[in-house]
Amino acid sequence: MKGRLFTIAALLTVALAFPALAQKKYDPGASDKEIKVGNTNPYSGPASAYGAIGKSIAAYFRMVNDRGGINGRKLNFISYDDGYSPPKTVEMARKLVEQDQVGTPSNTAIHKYMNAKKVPQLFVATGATKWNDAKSFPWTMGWQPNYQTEARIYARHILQTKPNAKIAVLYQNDDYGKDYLKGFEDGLGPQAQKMIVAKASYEVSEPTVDSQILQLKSSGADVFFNITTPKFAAQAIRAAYDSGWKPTHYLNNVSNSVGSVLKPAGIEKAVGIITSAYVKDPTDKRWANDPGMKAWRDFMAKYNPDGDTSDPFNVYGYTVAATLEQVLKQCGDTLTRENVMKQAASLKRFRIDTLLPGITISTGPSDYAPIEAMQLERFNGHEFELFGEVISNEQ
Amino acid sequence: MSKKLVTVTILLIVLACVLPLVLTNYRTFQATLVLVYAIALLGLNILTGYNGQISLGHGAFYAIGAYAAAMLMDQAGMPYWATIPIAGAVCLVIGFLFGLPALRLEGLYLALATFALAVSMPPILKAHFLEKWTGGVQGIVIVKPDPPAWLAAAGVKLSADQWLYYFVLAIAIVLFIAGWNLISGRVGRALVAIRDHHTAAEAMGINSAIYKSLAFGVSAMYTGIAGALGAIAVQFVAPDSFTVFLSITFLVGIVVGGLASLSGALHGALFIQFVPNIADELSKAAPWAVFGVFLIGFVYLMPTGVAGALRALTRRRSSGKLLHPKEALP
Amino acid sequence: MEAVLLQVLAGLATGGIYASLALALVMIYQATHLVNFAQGEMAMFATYIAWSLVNAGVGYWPAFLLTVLIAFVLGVLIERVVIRPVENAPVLAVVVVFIGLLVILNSVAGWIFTYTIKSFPSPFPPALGIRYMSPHQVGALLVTLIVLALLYLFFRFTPLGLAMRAAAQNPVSSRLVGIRVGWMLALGWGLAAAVGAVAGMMVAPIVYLDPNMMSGILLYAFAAALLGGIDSPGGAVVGGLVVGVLENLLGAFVIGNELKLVVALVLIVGVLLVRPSGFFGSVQVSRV
Amino acid sequence: MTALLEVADLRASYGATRVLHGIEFSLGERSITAVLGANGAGKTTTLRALCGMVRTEGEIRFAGQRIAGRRTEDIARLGIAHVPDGRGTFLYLTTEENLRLGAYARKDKRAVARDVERMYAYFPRLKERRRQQAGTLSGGEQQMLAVSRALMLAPKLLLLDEPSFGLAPLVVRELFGILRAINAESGVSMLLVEQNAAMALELADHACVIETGRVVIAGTAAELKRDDGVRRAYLGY
Repeated sequence: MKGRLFTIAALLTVALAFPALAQKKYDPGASDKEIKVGNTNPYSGPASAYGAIGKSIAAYFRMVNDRGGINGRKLNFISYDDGYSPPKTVEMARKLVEQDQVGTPSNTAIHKYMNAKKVPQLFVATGATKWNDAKSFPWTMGWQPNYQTEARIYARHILQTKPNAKIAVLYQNDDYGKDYLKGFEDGLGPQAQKMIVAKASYEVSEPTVDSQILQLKSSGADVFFNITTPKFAAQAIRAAYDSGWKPTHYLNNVSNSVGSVLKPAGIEKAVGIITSAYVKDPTDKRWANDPGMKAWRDFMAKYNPDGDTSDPFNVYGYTVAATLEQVLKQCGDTLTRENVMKQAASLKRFRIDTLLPGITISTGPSDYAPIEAMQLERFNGHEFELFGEVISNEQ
Repeated sequence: MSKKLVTVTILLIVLACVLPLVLTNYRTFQATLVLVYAIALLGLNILTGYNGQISLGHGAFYAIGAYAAAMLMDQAGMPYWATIPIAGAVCLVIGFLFGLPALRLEGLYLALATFALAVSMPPILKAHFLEKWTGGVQGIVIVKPDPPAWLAAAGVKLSADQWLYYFVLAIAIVLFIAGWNLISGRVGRALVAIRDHHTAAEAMGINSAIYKSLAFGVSAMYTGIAGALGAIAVQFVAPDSFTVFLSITFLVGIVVGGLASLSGALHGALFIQFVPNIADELSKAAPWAVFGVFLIGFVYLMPTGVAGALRALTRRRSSGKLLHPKEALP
Repeated sequence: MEAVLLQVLAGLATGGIYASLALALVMIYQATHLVNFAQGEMAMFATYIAWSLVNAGVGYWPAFLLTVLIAFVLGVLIERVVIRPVENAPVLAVVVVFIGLLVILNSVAGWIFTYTIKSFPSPFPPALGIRYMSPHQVGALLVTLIVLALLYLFFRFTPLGLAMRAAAQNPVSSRLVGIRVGWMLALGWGLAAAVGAVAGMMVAPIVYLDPNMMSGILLYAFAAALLGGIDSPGGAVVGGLVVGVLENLLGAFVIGNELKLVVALVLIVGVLLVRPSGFFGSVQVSRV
Repeated sequence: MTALLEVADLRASYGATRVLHGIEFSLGERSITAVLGANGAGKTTTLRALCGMVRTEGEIRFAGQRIAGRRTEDIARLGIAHVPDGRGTFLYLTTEENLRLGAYARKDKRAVARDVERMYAYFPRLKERRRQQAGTLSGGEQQMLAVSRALMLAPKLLLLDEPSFGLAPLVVRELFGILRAINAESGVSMLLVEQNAAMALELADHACVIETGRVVIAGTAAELKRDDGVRRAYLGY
């Protein structure tokens, strides 16, 4: 493969509202043996927390390079700050494609554009459902189970266990929150109107959600679906408990970390919370001696020492990067855009040890949702206990 | 306008015209954004620099312009060029109306009122009863305009980015000339008089209420046009593009560029477009920290903005003396 | 009816948060006649210092006092090192320096302490709680009121407090009576930073500590401070409580959560149109 | 006469514009010196230069110390009080707070309290207004407050910049009477810049005339009153 440069952009615009993509491009003009992977990520601004994902991906690729790269090629990871702002993301995406020659990243702002340009965008770091639409956007692929899928799993569980539930929903007023809400309402089906007795939204700029919790409580609901990011999730758990409201509490996967959500909220206040998972929680004692998480901890110590080992985003980034590594391995020496996309769409029961037992990554030409399985779990005051089957959702 | 200034301006315009021919499409796109920001900053400068009314809310007018263009294109199927004057007119009216009550507010309180406007914009754009038109939290994706057919017919081949750049450049030139006329004429003198000597201006028979509201309207119009152009360039509008940070960025732009200076708008636009990128290049760990250091550094070195520093430089060269603003007559 | 009472009390609790930061804003305004946009981030940073101390095994109250002291010194240093060189620059240039400070502090905090939320201890005994308010919410409100009282006494009855007010109002005359105006400004920054640190340590147990903890609150505090009258500490506290309660009631019973902030702000601006100097402010020319 | 203040070759400028071109005069302890001159001659600037409020060159000695180039607040602490042009009142503070501020640099609390009462004795109207915002006082009251505030410093030298400006003749007479009494009582020296030359010369024992930034005549008040030029230009007869 001498005399060829393969540039690949894995653009992981890591944000709930402005999700990320990975993509690649074949460039026959150059003569280097490296693979460029591009990414935009908020390192500044209100969503800087997601910066951890970009940093752990970069760290993972350093590790891959130390091991000799992929099929003899080094990974060159180029990551830009998009400040969580659509105009900046567009600009940085174009910079990656047109200036750094890595391909085009994408988020909502350039979703259409990217597909028009036929640049693969892999593993958008969000659960927004629109990233798994193989038909309309064949060059874009998400990664995690999408929000609607997850919400449907909860809805189904409620219908099974508590068909007469009166449900209250708290959601963040943006496309992440609305996506969950839609999946949840769809999952409840015709019952939704009747069962959901109260909905309250909040803006990320609000200091607390105490007022919303009181509103929901006074609706008399006995089930609470909590669609919030970590800080607000912790507030909501605490406020619900302190107000004496004891509903069956469903918490979205985004905020199911023991160390960075349940502990701050107060462990005793989180008992009984039901959520779903597909990656291992770095702060959950269950995985203290787990080999997969041990490998991750070693990785953190060596390649990402500044990273917070209680931050699930660091596991997330690690696992996404590992998925991309696998795709690139499968590509062998045919690093064209088409092949990268083809290989991304032919992952077969691929496993990474930071995923929960039983969860694998599979894709196909019409299946653009790599992880579609989750398992419900309930918090027992010490750790999450998985229960029921691994639920593989076919939409 | 001095002869030298005319020369410099013409040179700049020529340079601006040649630019996309030598730049990549991506750089051209960045240059387009610089022009867009320059128009927005010129608008804010008319209000804050020349008329002394502080606005922490111009991001809201930018948003209104952007959404006006996006909604007209997306839902009314209007061609992109036709949305520009409408976006401008809408902002002119809204700005003027906002300026009327704002007359009663001075300094900090005006800052609060405009700040409130900026803070209110994203929730309003997300509001469920407007979702049909605004697209709610998802926003609106719009298509980048292609160069018109008559250009191709005439044998001029331009990429979409180049065409958009020239389109924005033409509008920017028109708006800057109009702005220069406004500022250097009767209206401009009245605005400055109101800023510096409010009571005296009233005594001279300047109706400050009308002028101040007018300044608000014109200022909002400029920023709204910039918003419309920005939306077309970025091809996307969403509520979270227009947070209060955008307004603060504009304020930073006019201060760093130079208050009460036309060229300051351009300097400021270059700053807010490129300095964050430089900061990002320098540090992934804390890009904002680098940006903040740049910001403070600029203010230290050029307290009257880039335009002020350039003015002082040319003055020193011509007169051999540097006036200390501190020592001005009391 | 109980729902209304609950919302009012919850509003008082969040209003107390706004009030505490608004107090810091008023402090610095009294000393310098400027509104410091970096105030929230300074408070956030101080809270991280307290958090580090507590984590290092220092007891709560020693850590509290130490943090207030460190914040005071840092505030003085910031004035001397960062603000002093732009003393004579146009007002808006100084505002831009504040914005620079804001982004630096926010970014550096994220860099050092990461963006994961941290819980922060509350020093108040459970006995302080009343039926609808947690011990910490009650305690935080009390602390805010105590700080307010201390500030009132300081400004009203001590020569230093008087000199600080004078220096902000009329620096030229102040120099003529022998007041070291530069140090008064630095002192004002120090005090504001100390008040901010208290605010941060009272807020953090409620909203959790993260680098963006104060960015949302600053907005409310700004509105609260202006509503009460930017030069009136008492007004700032009342303003904060009014904003907190108003927002909750609007959100829960009138227009829903989506637009509650918008309507609250419109109401505040409306009030200011009728009473341009706020509820308790004295009428005077103000600079930003 | 022992010189309390000696000024030699004092120059000062605003930006590029030089206003003082080498002022020279001296002032004795317990004396009152009037400075006369037309508008723009440099009288106010001279006072400002003494207090370090403008950048200066030249020599200023006060009570034996060189004070040129020192900071205003340090000069004040040496015992020079200044009633500036425009009075410099803290408009949003109360009358009493203004007085207390005047004594800010003093440490002797009891003496300060005594001096507050002394000021109220000189100006009983201030006592009536002690809790009122100074901005609400009448022009005459504000001038009294300004003078009292300056005296609260317990200065060795009091600089007065047009204390009669904007006041009714009766009020001016009262004010000048009190100034004379204070001078006699506490021995504070005064440097008085005045448009109202007749009154100034009546109060002062010495005087000088400044024209375009230079002292053109100096002498005792009686000498200047007799000088034909001064009479024509400043006394109007």
